[in-house]
Amino acid sequence: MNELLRTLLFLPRQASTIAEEIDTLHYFVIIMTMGGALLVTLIGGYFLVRYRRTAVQKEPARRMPGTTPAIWLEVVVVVGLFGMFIAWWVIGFRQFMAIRIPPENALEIYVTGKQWMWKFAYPEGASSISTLYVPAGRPVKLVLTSRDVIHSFFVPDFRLKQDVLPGRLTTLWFEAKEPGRHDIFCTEYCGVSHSTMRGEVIALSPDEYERWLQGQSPGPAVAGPVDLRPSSVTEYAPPEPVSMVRQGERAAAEHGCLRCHTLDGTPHLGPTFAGLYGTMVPLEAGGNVKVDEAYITESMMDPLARIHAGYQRIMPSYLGQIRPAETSAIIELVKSLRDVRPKPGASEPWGTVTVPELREEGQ
Amino acid sequence: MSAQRLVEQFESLEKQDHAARLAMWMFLGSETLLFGALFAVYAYYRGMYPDEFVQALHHNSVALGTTNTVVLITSSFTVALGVHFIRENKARLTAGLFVVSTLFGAVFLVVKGIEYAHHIHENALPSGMYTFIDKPPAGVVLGYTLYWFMTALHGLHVIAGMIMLAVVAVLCLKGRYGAHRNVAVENVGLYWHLVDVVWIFLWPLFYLTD
Amino acid sequence: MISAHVTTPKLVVSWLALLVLTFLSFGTSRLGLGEAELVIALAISVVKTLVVLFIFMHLVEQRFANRLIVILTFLFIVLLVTLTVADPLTRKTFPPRPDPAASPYP
Amino acid sequence: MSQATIDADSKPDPLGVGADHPDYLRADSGLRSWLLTKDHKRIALMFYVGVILFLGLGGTFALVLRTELLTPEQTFIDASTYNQMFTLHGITMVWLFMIPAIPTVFGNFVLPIMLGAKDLAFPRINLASFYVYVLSAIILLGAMLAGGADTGWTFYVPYSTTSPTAVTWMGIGIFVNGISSIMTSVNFIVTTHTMRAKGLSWHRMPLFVWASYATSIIILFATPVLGMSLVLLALDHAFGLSLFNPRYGGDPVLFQHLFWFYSHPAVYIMILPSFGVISEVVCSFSHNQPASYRAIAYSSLGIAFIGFFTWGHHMFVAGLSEFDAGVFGALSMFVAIFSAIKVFTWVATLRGGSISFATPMLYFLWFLFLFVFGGMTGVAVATQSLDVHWHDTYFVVAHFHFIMVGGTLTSFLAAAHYWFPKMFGRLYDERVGLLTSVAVFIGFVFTFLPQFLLGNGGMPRRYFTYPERYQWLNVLSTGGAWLLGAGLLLALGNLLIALKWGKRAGPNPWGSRSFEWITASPPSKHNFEETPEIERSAYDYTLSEEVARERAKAR
Repeated sequence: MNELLRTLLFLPRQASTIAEEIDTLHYFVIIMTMGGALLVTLIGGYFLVRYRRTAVQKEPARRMPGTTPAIWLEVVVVVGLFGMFIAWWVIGFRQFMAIRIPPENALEIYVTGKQWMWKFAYPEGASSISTLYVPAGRPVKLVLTSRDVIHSFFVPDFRLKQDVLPGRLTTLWFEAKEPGRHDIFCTEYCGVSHSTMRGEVIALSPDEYERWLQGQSPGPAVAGPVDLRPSSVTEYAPPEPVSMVRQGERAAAEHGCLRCHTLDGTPHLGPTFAGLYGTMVPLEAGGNVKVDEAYITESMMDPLARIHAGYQRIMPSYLGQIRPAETSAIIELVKSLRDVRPKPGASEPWGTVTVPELREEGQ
Repeated sequence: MSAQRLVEQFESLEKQDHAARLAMWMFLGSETLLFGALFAVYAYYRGMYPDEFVQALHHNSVALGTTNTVVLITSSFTVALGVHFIRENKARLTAGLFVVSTLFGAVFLVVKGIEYAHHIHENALPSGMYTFIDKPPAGVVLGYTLYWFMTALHGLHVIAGMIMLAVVAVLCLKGRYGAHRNVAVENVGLYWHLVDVVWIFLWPLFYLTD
Repeated sequence: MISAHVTTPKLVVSWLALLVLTFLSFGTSRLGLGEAELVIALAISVVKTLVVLFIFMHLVEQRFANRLIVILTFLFIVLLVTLTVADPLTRKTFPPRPDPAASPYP
Repeated sequence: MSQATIDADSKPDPLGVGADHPDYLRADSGLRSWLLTKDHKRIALMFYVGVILFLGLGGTFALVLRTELLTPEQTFIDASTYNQMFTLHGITMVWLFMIPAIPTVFGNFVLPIMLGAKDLAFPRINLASFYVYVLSAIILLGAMLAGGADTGWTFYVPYSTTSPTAVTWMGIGIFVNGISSIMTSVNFIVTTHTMRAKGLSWHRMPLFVWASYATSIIILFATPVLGMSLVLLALDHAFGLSLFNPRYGGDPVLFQHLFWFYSHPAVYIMILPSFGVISEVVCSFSHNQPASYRAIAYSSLGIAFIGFFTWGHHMFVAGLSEFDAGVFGALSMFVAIFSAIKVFTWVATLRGGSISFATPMLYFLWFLFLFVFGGMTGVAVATQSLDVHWHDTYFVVAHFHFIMVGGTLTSFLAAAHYWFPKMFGRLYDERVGLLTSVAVFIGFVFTFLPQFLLGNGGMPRRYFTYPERYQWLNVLSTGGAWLLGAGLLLALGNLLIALKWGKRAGPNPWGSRSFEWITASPPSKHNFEETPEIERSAYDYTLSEEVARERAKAR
């Protein structure tokens, strides 16, 4: 029954734990809706035929001008309908709350939407673009924010959607039932390439997910479903880093630097790394400082000592958290970006979200 | 005279006057909702940033704001008196009172102008131009932008009301209105009272913030 | 149609009442009552508005239709403000959320 | 067929009931007599021309959109043109066609006549309303040529504040348009209050007047909020006012609150007048009084009132707090009840009637199906957990087109046919009318039924390209759209032909009891030769035609 209705109504697969429950309400509501509309139309049509003028003229007994239906009938119909609507609301609201409140033990993944791609940052420091890797059979909580305009994160197979707002964090949680691949659409109009802002959720078995996190599984062994996949930007886990710069990128991602600092010059919570090295930056306490190896190291170990003017005092200290090799790798990374031109406005922080849990996340 | 001013689609003068009055009230209701949207914006941001918002607005001069409140209330009073006297056919008195109200309106604008000049001097300006506090926390700039926008919009209404009052005062002197013909006078009065009512709410929201 | 007349003494009394209310409002704002202050100030504003509406604007002597417009205007503004402001005010409190990441505002 | 629709009792009287003056179309001549007229009937006709033009424009945009969606990738226009098209389609249809359509054309024309009045209360404001509408149309068209807009008709910030297109001018155009709507609605309310004929108490008024009255109340109180939010948007776009800018702690969701405070009641601005039309059509053609007059009249007011409390159901996944979402979800259910009461009353009105099956009645049948289905899916969409999946997908697109096109456009067509004899004194060809009505219905169903399925399948709206698995449904939808367009053109052609070659209609070709039919068709410049005296309700079908005419004395 479920499969039949699902196919008839053109609904996608039920890949999350809550999808089937929602679909049951969906079937009920749609059948009542369609049935109600047909019933009203049929009754109307029947009256149109029965009381048509030619028939009434032949058989005047049919004509009953000014008859009104019994009041009890009206009351029953109205109260009945109202009861039904309220029942929909009660069930719908309960399900809605279930969708909205993530379980305590959920795995947290940070999602950033920007024109026109999705970026995912995992707690262990890995990150990916357009493809979200999640373990199946475990609740996953997405913490979403946007760099520019409003986007909306929609996975039809999960029956879930959440708008992604600039300057705010919103959440969405789901539990994929089994390994598989599912479309991500952006459903809030966000500009010229809105319709290509697609991605993919790849649910892996817990073991595979662990292996992917450690970068040992470049191509996850998940068989795609038969339907055609969207032509999305898909980037699997990066291969083992070789150069210092690549090592720096990896370290920056692992330690959560990239959650506040960007590499491409886009404004974000912290100063972008692009074009930063070698410039003079203003300090909050007044004066300027040249961005060199010393200042970068100091900023990592004691960030609040001499903070870049205009940025919030939110960066945690990495003293003792980060290995010396990684420190120098990150400095190499910043150096390598000295010729990347920051985008206009990049010297200003963007948005006002502070991320209080950053301290724990950075470890 | 009264028969002439009945336009053809109405049955009686009474209905015609009622129509004009009702239309004015509806226009005022509509106008109030225009400000209502801004009050909603104010409430929303004040709910989000209770402290920063209030801190920013605390900078406004309570003395000047209160002066303006008294000025507007008094002008409203003189307008109400004017409307009262036109019903007793004292058109010259009404004209005089309306001129006085217009002058009160001008005083209000001058005080407002002094305040604005002060703000401009301090760079307490709306949105991106706000540099009164360095790196203002979230909500402060919003508060100031709203302050500027709402008071400026109210100021525009004051100017519109002053023009109407002045025109009606002149027409009163010319003997256009009297005991039997005063709906226009009354409607202009209603408009001025609306301007007053809006300020009655703006004043505690933007000045009495501790 | 006209049930109650607005007379000159009534206008003067209303004006004085408005001035008194203004200073009352000003006075309470100096007391430092915190949150309650806004509520008191707005309540006084509503009273002042009623005085202006009924006496200065002659609402006492007008038809029900005109009063209905005023009632609807107030109703819709109150509605717009409450239902809108309920959104940011309940974001953190309903349901109570232990974890800070779910709260949109720090 | 066409004979059967003319009521047997009425004897065609070419001049109408004792008309001694020429009708309004011939009363004056020359362009000036039209452009500067204060006659509500002529203003209505000028509006008629305007809204039909913009229906054509908006329809053309829609056909371009549908044609583009024939293939999953680019078909014949590029992405930015496509984005402009759907924005302009929305703006044109909502503000230049749907909101003014029934009130300014049919409301303007028949409302004063229904009340037995010579004109609206403020004829000059009425004329000014037309010119303000024209001005807004000019501004909007100018903005379309000078860069268009690619924000969607909802103008969500922050995208709209950064869009390089002419958003500022669009905002100003819509603001000006709002002034025009407010002028018309003030006129309607005041007219209803002060200009009813002697003996025409509130409960004797035709139901169309109640519907127009309720609509006017919504316009009066909701439009300023939209005006203000668009002013804020325009200032933001032009000068960086930044009231919604997250950089200063602003919240884009607030803009959505303000926008939907207007734009949700706006759907009732669009649908309530059509409820009025349908009520008139049903009673006139079934020769029956409404099963419950008060139910229909008061539910209009109820919808107008409750309609203000429900805007949040557009924002369930927009970052609204769960509390607010729950409140709005519950409140939304009430609106459906009032609409349901109306639908049941109409159907019950048919019972025991004597139904002549003319084109407006066929449109009523389509309306019944489309509106009930569209409305019920509205309740479905207001059910929160389901809305999470449907929000901003084609399901929503289909839902509101069922209401807006299936409800408003079909009743606009019903009204166009129903009042055609009154407006122009001629009868249209009934057979062609029925045929075009069927074409419109089939075209409509094929256009929008597949879109429900597309939405279920998860296809988001405003998508220029889409995954291939959605293609066959899109092709179906596009085919339906072309048929719908053809049907509309044929219906228009039928009416245009009847304008010149139609048979003369008597004052009351449908045998209706409503008061606009007691005067000549077309009415003279002053509507009635002398002010009517009304001694019965607008739906007294128990009286014979002669007695009914006697009890609504007019010349």
